[in-house]
Amino acid sequence: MTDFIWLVLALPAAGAVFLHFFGKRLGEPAAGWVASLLVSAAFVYAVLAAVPFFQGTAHPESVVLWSWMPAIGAEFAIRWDPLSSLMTLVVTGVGALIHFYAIGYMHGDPRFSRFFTYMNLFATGMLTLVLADNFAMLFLGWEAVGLCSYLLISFWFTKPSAAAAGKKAFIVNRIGDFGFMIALMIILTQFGTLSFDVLDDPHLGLTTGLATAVGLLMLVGAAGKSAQIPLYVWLPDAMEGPTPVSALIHAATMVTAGVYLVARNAAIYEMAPIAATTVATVGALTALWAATIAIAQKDIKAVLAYSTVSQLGYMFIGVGSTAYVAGMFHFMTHAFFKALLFLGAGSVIHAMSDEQNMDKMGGLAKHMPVTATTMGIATLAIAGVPPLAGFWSKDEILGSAFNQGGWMVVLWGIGLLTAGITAFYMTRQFVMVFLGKPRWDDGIHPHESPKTMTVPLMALAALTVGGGFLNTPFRTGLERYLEPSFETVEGAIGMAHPAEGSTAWILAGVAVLAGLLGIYLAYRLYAGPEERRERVLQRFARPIFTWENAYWVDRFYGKTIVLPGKAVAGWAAFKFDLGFIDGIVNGVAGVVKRFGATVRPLQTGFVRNYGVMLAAGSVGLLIWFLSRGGL
Amino acid sequence: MVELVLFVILGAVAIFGALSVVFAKNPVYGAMGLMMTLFSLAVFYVMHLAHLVAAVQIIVYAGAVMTLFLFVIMLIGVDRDEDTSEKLPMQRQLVAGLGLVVVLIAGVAVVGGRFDWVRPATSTIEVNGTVQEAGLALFTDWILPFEATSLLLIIAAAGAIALAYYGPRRRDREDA
Amino acid sequence: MEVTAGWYMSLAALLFIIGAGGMLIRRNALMMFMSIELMLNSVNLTFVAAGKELGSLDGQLAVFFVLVVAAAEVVVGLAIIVSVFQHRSSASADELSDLRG
Amino acid sequence: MTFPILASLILTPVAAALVVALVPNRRSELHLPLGITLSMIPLALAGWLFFAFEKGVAGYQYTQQAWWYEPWGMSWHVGVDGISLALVALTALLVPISLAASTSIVDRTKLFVVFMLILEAGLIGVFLALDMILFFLFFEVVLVPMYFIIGVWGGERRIYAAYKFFLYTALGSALMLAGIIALAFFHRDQAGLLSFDYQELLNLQLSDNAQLWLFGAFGLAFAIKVPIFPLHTWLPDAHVEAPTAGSVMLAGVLLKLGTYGFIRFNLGLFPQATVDLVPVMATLAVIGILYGAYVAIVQPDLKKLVAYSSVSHLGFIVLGTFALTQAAVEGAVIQMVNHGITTGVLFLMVGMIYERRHTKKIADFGGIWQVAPWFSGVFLFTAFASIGLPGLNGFVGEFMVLMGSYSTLPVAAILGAFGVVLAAIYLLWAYERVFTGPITIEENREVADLNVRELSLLAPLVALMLVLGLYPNIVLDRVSPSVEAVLDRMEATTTYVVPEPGPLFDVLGGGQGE
Repeated sequence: MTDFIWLVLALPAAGAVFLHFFGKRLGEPAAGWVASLLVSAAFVYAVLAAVPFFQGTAHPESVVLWSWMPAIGAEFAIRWDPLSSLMTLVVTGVGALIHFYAIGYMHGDPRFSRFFTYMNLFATGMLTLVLADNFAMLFLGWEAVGLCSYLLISFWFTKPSAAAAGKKAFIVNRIGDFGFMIALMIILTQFGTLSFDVLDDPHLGLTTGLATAVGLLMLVGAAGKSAQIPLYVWLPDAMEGPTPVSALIHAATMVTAGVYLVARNAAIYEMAPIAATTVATVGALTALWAATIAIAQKDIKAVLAYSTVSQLGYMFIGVGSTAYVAGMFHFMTHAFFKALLFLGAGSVIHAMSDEQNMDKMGGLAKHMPVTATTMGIATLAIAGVPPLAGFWSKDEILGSAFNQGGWMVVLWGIGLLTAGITAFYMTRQFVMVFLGKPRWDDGIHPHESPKTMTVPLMALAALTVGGGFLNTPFRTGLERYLEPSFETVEGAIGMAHPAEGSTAWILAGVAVLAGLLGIYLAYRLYAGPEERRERVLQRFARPIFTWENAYWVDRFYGKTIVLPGKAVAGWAAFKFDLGFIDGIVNGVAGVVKRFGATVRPLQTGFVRNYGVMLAAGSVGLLIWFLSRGGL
Repeated sequence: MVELVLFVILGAVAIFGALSVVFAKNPVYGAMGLMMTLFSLAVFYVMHLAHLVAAVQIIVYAGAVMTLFLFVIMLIGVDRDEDTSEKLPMQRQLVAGLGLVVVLIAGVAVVGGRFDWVRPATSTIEVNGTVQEAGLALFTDWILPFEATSLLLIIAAAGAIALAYYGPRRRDREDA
Repeated sequence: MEVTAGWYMSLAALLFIIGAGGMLIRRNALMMFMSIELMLNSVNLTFVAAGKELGSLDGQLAVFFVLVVAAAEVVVGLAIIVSVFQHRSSASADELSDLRG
Repeated sequence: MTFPILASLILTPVAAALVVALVPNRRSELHLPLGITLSMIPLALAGWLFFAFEKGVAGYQYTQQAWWYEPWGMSWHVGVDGISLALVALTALLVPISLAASTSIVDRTKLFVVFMLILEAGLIGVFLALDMILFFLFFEVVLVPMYFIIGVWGGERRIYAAYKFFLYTALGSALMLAGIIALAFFHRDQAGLLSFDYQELLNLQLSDNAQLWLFGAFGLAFAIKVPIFPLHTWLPDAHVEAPTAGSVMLAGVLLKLGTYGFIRFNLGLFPQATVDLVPVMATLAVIGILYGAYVAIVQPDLKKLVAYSSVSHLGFIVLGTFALTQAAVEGAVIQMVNHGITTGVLFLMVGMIYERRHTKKIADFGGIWQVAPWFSGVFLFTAFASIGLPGLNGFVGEFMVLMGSYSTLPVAAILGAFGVVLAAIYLLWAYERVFTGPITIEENREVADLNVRELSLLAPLVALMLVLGLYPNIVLDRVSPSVEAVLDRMEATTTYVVPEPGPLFDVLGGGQGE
């Protein structure tokens, strides 16, 4: 099975190529079905290929396809190990569901087939990223998903805001890649190759200092892709894309690439505790920061966007506190419930004729029961209500962090606070959208979405309910599954594990309490009488205003980086380049010209004048020669 | 003694002719002066036993070339005095000055006596430029340059014809 | 008093200077041309005189070639003068100053 | 005697030019098709050469030598190695394409086609020449047709641009000629005979001081050609004014004369000076990368933007060249090819949109994607290749350069990597303003999409971008031994040591040429 693992990549790639050239001819539903089925086929193949890992009988394998850049040890090679297989399964599985959903969601769009071309291309890129056997190929996938993100965010390119958002996403990601590339430079120089073989024994080439540098630089890359402070600003804007895109790329898969990167490089982070702690700290700060912003958002997708940023922060806490399994676990469960939330939001937006403002919703539960139920499940899951998926994974991350002691306990505290806030804003969203009285604009008649959309919702809801049981303190399935991938790390220092015994119960209880408190407060506030809500909101008007505007970070970046940058570029281009440098060039030419103009009158045009000069010259030469001859 | 007398007389004639080229107001007089110089030189050539050269001098120069000159003078109708006043500033003074300087240098050199005009003759062979002698040399050692001159003359003739044929007038005609 | 080659050379030099002066002073292109002929002839004289002094026929042969070149030059030069005259109705070299800088 | 393939490569364009010249002007409609057809011959020859070229061999192949003027040691000496092979193939490919893109040239077509073909002969000659005088000859031959192509068929300020281009480059090459002659005289001092033969000159023992001066003489000529900051200002002017085909050839191949010259001559002939001047060159390269990219951001003119992006991309090549590691120099060579292809396409497309709208100002566009999806798609594809998206060709060169440079020039590599960020900014921002958003200017509604002719002449280049991005070994296999030879010579003649690759280097069999 492993020998043909490239099929997982090739199927969506073939789909992208095929749809690019023939998609339009295939017409509306067919193109979507082709794309969805190809991704599903990849999923099925991945499941079959992963069977040995389930059985715990297989070892990680590499399949070399062809040589790419031999001088830097880069080739097209696939690594098939539990970590990459887990990522592959989630990407193809959740991806396939979202593809199916999109058939319904994108119904009637003039560029229907093009949308699925990009989606398949994205699947290819994401799978390249997770299946890569060396950093160069990982970077290939890394950038390819960036490209698809660009294409899909600005899918409705006639909207200037969409085009700008796509560009912003790509450029901010590039800034992260800058750090990533430097990390790769260090690795290549120290090891002579970019193969993942370096991770078998990073001590061969790296000192602690270099490992810290590599770890921090990779964090820069990861922060770009996974929307962490300070590079998270692109993700909320990315909501300009169609909702399935937000679900697939900006919630379930691409944005978790940073988490995957840290997990993949666990061996290096083990060498550099400072870098690992920084990862966790950045994660914690981002989690809290974004969660507070999410409280005040009015746009249904904006809430989810900031929530994604916040949840990614959780994953960073996990992998940063060396609880890699917990991080990956949360990645997986988050893929389920966040994809579900986005798809549900998409279903709502669809039903509300593209209305995204939650102030104009309310009371939708009656009209779209499936959407409301599934989204309710997801809301509870993200709020950390047992026994849904979010509870298990979040609990594991917090438990592991707490268990590390020291600084990590502070991060645990932040995480706990964030958990409460998360429960609050998610409940707020649910209440504003589905409960209460309708506040719709005139002429809107909400309706339940078609089957292609609701079936994926139900499937994801099932995963959200059941996914958590893959790795409970009682039955650590995922941990054993991933073990081969983290063997070396485990052997060297040992990963963080959740606390055990009574501590574990207490921690879990506290976390659940925080979540329930958040739910209770939000419910009381938003489902309760309007006057009370107004009064409370009035009292907190100032922070809410701050949160609503996302702390004005975009404006801050604009004023401190973009504007001065453009001003300096303008100065360089028009004053310095055209004025100074070209001025020197033209100045030299001007001097020559002026000299020419000065001596120009010597050329009188009269032959006889020239003759006299010639004669004078001859006489001069004559005198010179004669005097040299001793006259 | 005969040679001295001839030299003085013919030299004076040659210089007179040359000066008339420079100063004659009427080009025809100038041409006549030049002809005088050419004749004197021809005689000098004979005195140097350069028979062929002397003959060619008379036939080609005095005969063909000067005729051509006179022809052109007639053609462009300059059988009248021309305006010889100088328009270019300092032109005459400069020329006179330069001439003087050269003469002065020559004088200094001669008077100073530190300058040999010619290296003492290394040979006492009497060169006799008869037609046979010259012809023999021309068609043996100098055959290549000689043939090259034929090419030169043909090209010159062709050029002259072309100039006459495609001259300005012809172009005017074509335009009209 | 023997007439040595130097005498002839001096004469030639004088003729050359006169020719050069004429070339620079005359405005009529035709007369300038004649001055050039004068200069050529003066050089011819030195050739012949030097040839005799060195006992070589080559001097005379050089004169021969100079004559041919002069003839060719006259043919083309006069054609040009005529052609210019037709165009400008003047044979003055000073009027041909189109290449003034 | 084997078939003189290299001489044919140089002479077939000349012969083609003659044939085109013989077609009378009243049949002017024939000139362009004839020129395109005939330029297929060198393309076929180059293609054959490319695949017949023996991989894994460092030295020159298909060499041919005949005395030209023996007493001065000048000869017709041509040969091809991996580095020149790549560039010859690029040249032969770009000429037919840029000719085919010149249908808008209706005035004096014959002359245009003839100049393009002579340009091709000169360019191929430059890359193949192994005799310094021959090299210089071709180096200068290239200037003349380019001067006229800009000056006759260019835009509004074409005369200014053509003069600037010609004088600037001629100034540099004059110094190079002095350097070449000096080399020949050094050879006479040391071996008793004048010689202009490159391979003979490689054996010279030059003092450090002499090397520095000669490096300067050659380097200035090449630096102007590249162009390296601050000698770059002729480039935007020349590009903006040149007709499309001129821009394509200028960016695609002419600029490579400089970088090729650096690798071939400066690294080869003056190794000590190269090692000594690495900090200077690397600094200039990095300034070029960042400055070019930075200035490109705010350019109001699409063509000028691409021109400044060339300054930036060429900076990578210079950086790679002077990083003096296997990966970096290989990267520099393949980046030459890649930049030729991507920038070629960008210029072609700018030319196409200019033909439609008669403007190149970014502000005059907007929303083109709606009316010309194919055009926008190909442009976006190329833009991403230029940005250095992995999987497309631009990435391979840049990535290898940056990765390879770090071990010798860490600071330069890190700063250079930031150029990658800037590249995304200037191209995507421009793309946003030109192709996306609503259509605000009515004329833009009329913009036609790519027609079959345009698509078919872009298609091979676009395909190459993908192929070279995914399987660059087509080129790298051939280039790698030659690069290794250059670096080996470097190590043999100086105290410089190419940094050891790390302990895991052989894990992938990453060693070269074995």
